[in-house]
Amino acid sequence: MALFYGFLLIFLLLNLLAGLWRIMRGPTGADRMLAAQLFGTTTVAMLVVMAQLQEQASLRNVALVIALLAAVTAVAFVRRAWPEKETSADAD
Amino acid sequence: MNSFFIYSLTGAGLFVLGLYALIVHAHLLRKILAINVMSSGVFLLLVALARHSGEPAAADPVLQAMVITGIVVAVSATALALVLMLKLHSATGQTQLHDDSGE
Amino acid sequence: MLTDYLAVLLLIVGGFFFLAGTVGLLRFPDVYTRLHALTKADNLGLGFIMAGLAIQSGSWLVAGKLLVIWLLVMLAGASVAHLIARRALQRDITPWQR
Amino acid sequence: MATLIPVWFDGLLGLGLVWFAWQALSSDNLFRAIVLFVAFGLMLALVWVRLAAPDIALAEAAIGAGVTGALLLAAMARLNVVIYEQATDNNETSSPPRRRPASELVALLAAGLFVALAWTLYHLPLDTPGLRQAVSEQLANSGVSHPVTAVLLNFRGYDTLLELLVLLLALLGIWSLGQCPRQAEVATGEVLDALSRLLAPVLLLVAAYLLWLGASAPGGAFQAGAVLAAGGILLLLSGWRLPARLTRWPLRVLLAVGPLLFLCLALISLLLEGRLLQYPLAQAGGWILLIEATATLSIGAILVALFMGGNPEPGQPDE
Repeated sequence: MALFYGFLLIFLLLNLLAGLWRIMRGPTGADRMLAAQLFGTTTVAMLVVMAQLQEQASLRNVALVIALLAAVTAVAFVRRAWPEKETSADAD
Repeated sequence: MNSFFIYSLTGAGLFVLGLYALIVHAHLLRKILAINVMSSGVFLLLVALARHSGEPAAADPVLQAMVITGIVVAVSATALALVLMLKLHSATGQTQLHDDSGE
Repeated sequence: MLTDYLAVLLLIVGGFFFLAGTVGLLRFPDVYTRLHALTKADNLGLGFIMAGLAIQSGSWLVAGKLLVIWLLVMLAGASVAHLIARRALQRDITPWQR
Repeated sequence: MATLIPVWFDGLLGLGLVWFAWQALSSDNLFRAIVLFVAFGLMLALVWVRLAAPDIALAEAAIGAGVTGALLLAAMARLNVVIYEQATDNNETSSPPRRRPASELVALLAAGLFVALAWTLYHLPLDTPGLRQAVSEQLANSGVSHPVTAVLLNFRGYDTLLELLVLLLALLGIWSLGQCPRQAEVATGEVLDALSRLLAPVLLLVAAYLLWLGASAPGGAFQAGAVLAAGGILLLLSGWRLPARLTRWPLRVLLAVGPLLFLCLALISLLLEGRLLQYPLAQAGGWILLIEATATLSIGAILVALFMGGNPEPGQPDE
C-alpha cells in the first residue's frame, strides 16, 4: 500500500509540473489563474495522501489551509488583477 | 545522495538564482520577487542541513521556529517594499531605481 | 483486505480525473472549456481520492475532516469558476466554436 | 519515513521548485511571474512537509502562497491601473525584462557561487547534534507540549516579541507613506457575496482551531494570524470597508494589543522571576495561551492593514 501511495504522489506531482505549460502559454490571465487553481487542488490531494502515508495528522490541516487560501488568491485575482476593462495584463 | 542533501542543494540553487535575478533585473517588482526567492532558499538550506545530521523524527524545533519568524518578517518587508515601489511609481512614473540614460 | 482493493480502486479513479483535468487544461481550446476540465479535477478527482483515503483511514474523525476539506475545495472551486467565467464574458472573450 | 517515498520524488520536487523559481524570475510578463511565484509557494509547502517541518508548511501555505500572493496581485493591479489612467505606452507589464549589460558576467559569477556552495554542502560534517535534545529536555518546563510553540513563545520568546514589533514597524513605515489608495469599486455580485459570507466565518473558525492546536501540535499564533488575515483580505476584496469610526482608536488598539500584552507579561516575569520572559512555571501554559490569542488578533489585523497599503484614516488628501 505504501508503494502505491508513493506512485500516486509521483503521478500527482507530474500532473502539477505539466500544468506549468498552461501558465507559460496563457494566453489570458484567467488561463494562468486556472492552472494555479489546479495546482492548489493537486497540492491538497498530495498533502492528504502524505498525511495518510506518513501518519501525520497535521498535514490535513495544511491541506485545509491551502484549500481556503487558494480561494482568497483567486478572488484577489478576479477583483484586482483582472479588471473589467482591457489592460495590458492580457497581452502576451 | 539522500533527500536532505537534495533539498539543501535546492536551497542553495534558489539563493543563487534569486541573487542573479536581483542583480540583473531592473524592474522593482522583479527584484522583490527575487529577494523572496532568495529568502526561501536560505530557509530551505537551514532546515535541510539540520535534518541532514539529525535523527529522522522531526526537524529541529529551534530552526522551525526561526524559519516561521523569518517567513512573517519576509511578508512584512515585502508589503513595505511594494508600497515603496508604488509610491516611487506615482511620484516619478518609473518602476526602477536608476535612470536608463546613464547606461 | 477488500477495503484495501476498494481504496486502491477509488484512488486510481481519482488520479485518472486529475490526469483528465490536466490534459483538459492543456488541450482544450479556450478558457471556458478549460474551466470545465478544471472542475472535474476539483470535484471528482479530489472526491475519489478523499473517499479512498477515508476508507483506508478507518476513522470517522479523519473521514469527516477529509469531507470538510473536499466540500470547501468544491465550494471555492465552483464560485471561482463562476467569477472567472463571468469576468471573461464581460471582457468579451468569445467562447470557442467548432 | 524517508523510505516510504522514493528518493527521486524529492529530486523531482526539488528540480521542479528551482524550475518554477527560474520561470517566475525570467518571465517576460509580470502577471505570469506572480502566478508562478504563488505556485512556487505551494510547492515549497510540500517540501517543508518532506523535511518533516509541518509547522513551517502551515505558515508557508497561509503566508507564502496566500497572503503574499494577494499582496503581489493587488500591487501589480495598482501599477497597471496607474499606467492605464496615464494613457502612456501600455507595455510595462509585458515588455521583456530589461537586463543589465553585464548579465553574462553575473551569471558566470552566480554559477561559481553555486558550485562553491554545493561543494561546501557536500563536505559538511554530518554529526552536529542540533538543539533538538536541549528542547526536549526542557519541554516539561515550558507550559506547552509542542516543541515549536515552546521555542517560539517561551525559550526564545524575545524573538517573537521583537518580530511582532517588526510587523508593527513595517506597518508604520507604510502608514507614513500616506493614505490607503481609493479603489474603484466594481459591483460584487451574488456569488462573491455568498462566497465571502460563507468563507469568512470558516476562516475565523480555522484560525481559532489552529491557535488552540498550537499548544500540542503544529499550529499557533502566526499561522492562525495569517488565516485570520486571509479572512479580512477576503472581506476587503468583497467590497467591505472598515467603518470610519473604527479607523482611529479601535484599530490601533487591535494592532498593538498583542505586542503590548507580550511586553507587559515580559516585564511582570522580570519582577516575579528575575529574568525577562521567564514565566512562572505554574502559569506558563495560561500565559502562553493569552499571549498567543492576542498575538493572533494583532498579526491578523497588521497583515490586513499591510494589504490595505496605507493609513485607512480619512483625513486630508496626500500633499
